[in-house]
Amino acid sequence: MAVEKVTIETLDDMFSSVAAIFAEKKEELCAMDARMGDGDLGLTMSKGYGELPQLIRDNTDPHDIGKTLMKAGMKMAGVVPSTMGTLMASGLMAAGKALKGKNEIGPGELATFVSAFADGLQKRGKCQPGDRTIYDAFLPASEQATQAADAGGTLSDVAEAALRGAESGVEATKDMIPKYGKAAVFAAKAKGTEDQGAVAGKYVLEGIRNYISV
Amino acid sequence: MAVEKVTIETLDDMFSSVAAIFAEKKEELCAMDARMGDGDLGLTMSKGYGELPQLIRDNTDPHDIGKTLMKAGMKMAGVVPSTMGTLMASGLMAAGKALKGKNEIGPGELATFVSAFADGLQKRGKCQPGDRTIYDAFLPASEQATQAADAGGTLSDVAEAALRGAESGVEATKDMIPKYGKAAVFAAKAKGTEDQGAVAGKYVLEGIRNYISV
Amino acid sequence: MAMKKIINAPENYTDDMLRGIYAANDMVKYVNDDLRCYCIAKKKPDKVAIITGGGTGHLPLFLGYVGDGMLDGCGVGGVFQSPSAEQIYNVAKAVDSGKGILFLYGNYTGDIMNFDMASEMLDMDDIETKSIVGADDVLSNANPDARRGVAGIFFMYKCAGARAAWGGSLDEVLAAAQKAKDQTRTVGFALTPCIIPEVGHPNFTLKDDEMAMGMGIHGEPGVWNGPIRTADELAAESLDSILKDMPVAAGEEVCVLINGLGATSQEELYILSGSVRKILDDKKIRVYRTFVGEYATSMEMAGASISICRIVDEEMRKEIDLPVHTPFYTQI
Amino acid sequence: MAMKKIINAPENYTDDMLRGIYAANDMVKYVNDDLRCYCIAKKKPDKVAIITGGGTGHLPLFLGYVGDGMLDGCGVGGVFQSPSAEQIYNVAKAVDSGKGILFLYGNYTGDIMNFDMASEMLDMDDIETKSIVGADDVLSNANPDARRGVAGIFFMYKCAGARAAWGGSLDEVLAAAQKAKDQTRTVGFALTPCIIPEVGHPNFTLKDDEMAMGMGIHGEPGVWNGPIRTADELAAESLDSILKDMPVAAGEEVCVLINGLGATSQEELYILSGSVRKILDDKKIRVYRTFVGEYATSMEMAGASISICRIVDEEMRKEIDLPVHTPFYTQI
Ligand SMILES: Nc1ncnc2c1ncn2[C@@H]1O[C@H](COP(=O)(O)OP(=O)(O)O)[C@@H](O)[C@H]1O
Ligand SMILES: Nc1ncnc2c1ncn2[C@@H]1O[C@H](COP(=O)(O)OP(=O)(O)O)[C@@H](O)[C@H]1O
Ligand SMILES: [Mg+2]
Ligand SMILES: [Mg+2]
Ligand SMILES: [Mg+2]
Ligand SMILES: [Mg+2]
Repeated sequence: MAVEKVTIETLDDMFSSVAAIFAEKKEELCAMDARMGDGDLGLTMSKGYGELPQLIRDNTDPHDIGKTLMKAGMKMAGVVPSTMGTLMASGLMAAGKALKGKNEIGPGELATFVSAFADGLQKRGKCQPGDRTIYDAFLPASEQATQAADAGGTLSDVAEAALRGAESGVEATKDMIPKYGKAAVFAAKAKGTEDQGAVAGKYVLEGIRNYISV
Repeated sequence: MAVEKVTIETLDDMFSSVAAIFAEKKEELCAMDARMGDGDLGLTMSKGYGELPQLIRDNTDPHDIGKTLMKAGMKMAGVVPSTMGTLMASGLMAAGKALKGKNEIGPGELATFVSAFADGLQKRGKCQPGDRTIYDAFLPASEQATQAADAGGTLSDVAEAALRGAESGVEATKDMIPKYGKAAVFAAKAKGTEDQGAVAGKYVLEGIRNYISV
Repeated sequence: MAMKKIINAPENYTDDMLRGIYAANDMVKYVNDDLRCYCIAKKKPDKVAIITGGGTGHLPLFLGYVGDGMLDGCGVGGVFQSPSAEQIYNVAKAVDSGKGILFLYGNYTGDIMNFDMASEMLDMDDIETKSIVGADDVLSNANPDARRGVAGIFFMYKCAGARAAWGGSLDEVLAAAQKAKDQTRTVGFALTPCIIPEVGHPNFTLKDDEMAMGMGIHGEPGVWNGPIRTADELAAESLDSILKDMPVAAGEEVCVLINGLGATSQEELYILSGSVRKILDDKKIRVYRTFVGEYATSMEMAGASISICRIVDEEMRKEIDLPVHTPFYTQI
Repeated sequence: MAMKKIINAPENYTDDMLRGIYAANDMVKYVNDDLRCYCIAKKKPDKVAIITGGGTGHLPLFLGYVGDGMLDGCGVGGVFQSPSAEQIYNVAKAVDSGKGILFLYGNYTGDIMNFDMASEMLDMDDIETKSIVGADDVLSNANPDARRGVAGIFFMYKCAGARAAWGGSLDEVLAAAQKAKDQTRTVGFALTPCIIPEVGHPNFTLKDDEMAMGMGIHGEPGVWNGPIRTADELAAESLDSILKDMPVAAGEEVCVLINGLGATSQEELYILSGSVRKILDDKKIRVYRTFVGEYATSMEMAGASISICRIVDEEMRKEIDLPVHTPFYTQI
């Protein structure tokens, strides 16, 4: 009984599912971030994504999922002005830009969403693959989602593929050395642990998958 | 062989005689001032009056003793910007104003000089008779000088009268309580001693007398 | 508190500063080969000249108001010291254009003695002078004549300057200054002292959490020392003192001047300005103009002052609105 | 060092300040019911809009340059924090008049992320934007692209502002900003730290006799900490660093900007200005204009910066000479 397409009316529901994950994982993300940084990641993610569904409802363009996502993303950035808050918002806005004019999300649009989100992160963070960031989760996610869509998969297939990509990406961050922000100072401590930003990225895709594939 | 009149040409000589007294009394005045105030009185008076003859020469108006005195007095104020330096300069400038247009000093002009000097001190210091200041030397000096001039005395008679008045005035300051400046703090210590500013005033008139009556 | 200043030899402080000012600005110059005789470069013909003066250490006071539409010259003293009578005289001679001279400066003994002397000297040259002193600092003395002059002198400069620029007579210019003086009151407070370069240590001390209400710009004692209060509280107490001394009725109009004493940030001055405005709004006192910035300082003293100038007629409004331009202050 | 500030609740610092600014000035307003969306009150028709933004605590930077002949709007962040992309977007929507928008701000990661986001958002609305960042602080990085933007951004505002006021296209306005950027270098030094109100203690410490050469306006470390030097020495070292990075030949012309970081007295700034001038005179580098005052501060930090802007053509001279008027800066 999987969802076959996401419309402007159901866009907020999809992100409610993302919000639910972050609500659940709040403590876990904070603990991970505290080891490497300032320990706020769970707070900012649960707060930002917690408000996103309502921001989507408040900023709906009745004919344009793209514009809706951009506006809501921008609002979310104002709610959580941390590094990851800004990066997530950038991903959402880049995805929105790529979906400009669309009034529903099918398999192709979901692949576009994930790829554009990844591009948005990369452009905003000016990071490279292997820098131990959220991009290292989203880049393999976008590759797998695009393959699934190109192969004619359903919306559910694309969502599953994206999540699988993210999971493998998160796993790979265990061997990466952090380059940015507070974590760079604790480079040695990072060895063998997952990057908390990458984990947050995976949760976004897990929330989407949960909504689509149930 | 007393001097009968002071001309624009000899004005500097009269003040050289004043300078000579202050050079001689420098230590004495400093010691007196140190008991009551900051101990600079001998320094400022010997410096200011020491430069006055040259200032008179440098600022001579060939037809006007009054303007010459004013200009030189003003310059002297710039040289010694202490309370007494400014007051002495004010006396000189007031005297100069009263002698505006004159090209010599006879008995009447000398009385005018002393009275106007006294007025200048009073106006600048906003002091009253009995406040234990230089004015308490100059006020009786001006009264006696005026009497002598009114009675038809010579220049020498007027100069002697002014000095006598100043001497009695200085004597009277022994019983006065200081009102101004640093000395006011030491009011009790002042009892029985002469006011150092009054003494400085007396020396101005003594220098003038010395020049005129020799 | 240690002295931390960007200077060269302390004894050259005033003259180094003046050299910097002349090099940076064409519109002013000095006369008589004396850096401290500060004049407008292009003498203005056929107007009453306005001259001010006072000690160094209060920029933009005093010399900063010499320029178009304000003052014509300034005698510059050493740090917190009077200029000499001769310097004032020389400035006056340089800017005099035959319509008389107004001496407009702060109410300090040394300055008064020297301006008076200069005035007598000018009298000998048949140049007419009138004098008026700023004495706006309410908390400095119960007796208005004995009060210090502080930032409120700005309104006297502005009104007298406008009147002179419009060709007013000496009496008219004096009257404009007097009217501004009558309508202006200031209250100030210090949070930290300042250091005279040649002295090298603070002229008074305040504890870490302490401030001084009513303290003078040279560190003269005020009405209380105590823990720092909020901007709202300081505005309320200051306005109280001002309005008790000079009542302003609801519906009347005022100008507000929020002045920084030197080290206080502009952010704080605007916070304080907002606090003052709330109170005036509550009292239904209308605000014609608000001036916020450094108008009269004590080098690096932290603190601020609040001046209120009551606008009593259209004439004052026009005087205050006149565009002016000096190297330190431009109003269009 | 204890926090001594004239404020109300620290968490209201930015908004209290903004309320004070709006109450004092008619020529600016806020949009979207958000105090931090700061715009010129009367939108200018048919011109490229220039928008800046950045953290609070640097007055007159950033909002102080919004006004006639300079900028059209400013996104205002919390103390030392970026404004949000949405605030920037809303300012842009309010001042856009159809000729495109230039984003002109300082080179800080948070600001860049948020301006870029706003720019993408505007793109969706078919409003064209271009961006350029000030990065004039020579000692902050050997790599010019990684340098901080500090007081030298004033020349970018001035040149771009003039070009926009004259009806230039977005590309022309960007080019004017780029030209000013290419010709401007700054070196700064701090003598004391400043205190973020909500933090309550200094963001770094310096000993009683110590200063920091090259320190950033948020307290970023510089090239050396050591005993305080004289104004002449500081001018010499700063100009050395500047002229090594951007050679200026004898006979060439520059503008000089002597900027106070907040607590430093105007007297000191003019002493420093005099020191700089002596060196330039010696090198036969001509000075077109000297600007002295507070242009970019760090609240109550003591210290100064020296910026040199090389004038390469008549166009730049005209841009810099254009009279401008904002609530914080008036040039005629
Ligand atoms: N330049 C960058 N590009 C992409 N991702 C980044 C960048 N810098 C940091 N990140 C990601 O952000 C995560 C930390 O986010 P967050 O806790 O919000 O940072 P902070 O608390 O330092 O502002 C890191 O684990 C990393 O995944
Ligand atoms: N207001 C005044 N009017 C007249 N004379 C004064 C006044 N105040 C002080 N004096 C005189 O000045 C003398 C002190 O002079 P001086 O040593 O120059 O003062 P200071 O060192 O305090 O500047 C006093 O002895 C007194 O005669
Ligand atoms: Mg964090
Ligand atoms: Mg003495
Ligand atoms: Mg200052
Ligand atoms: Mg300041």
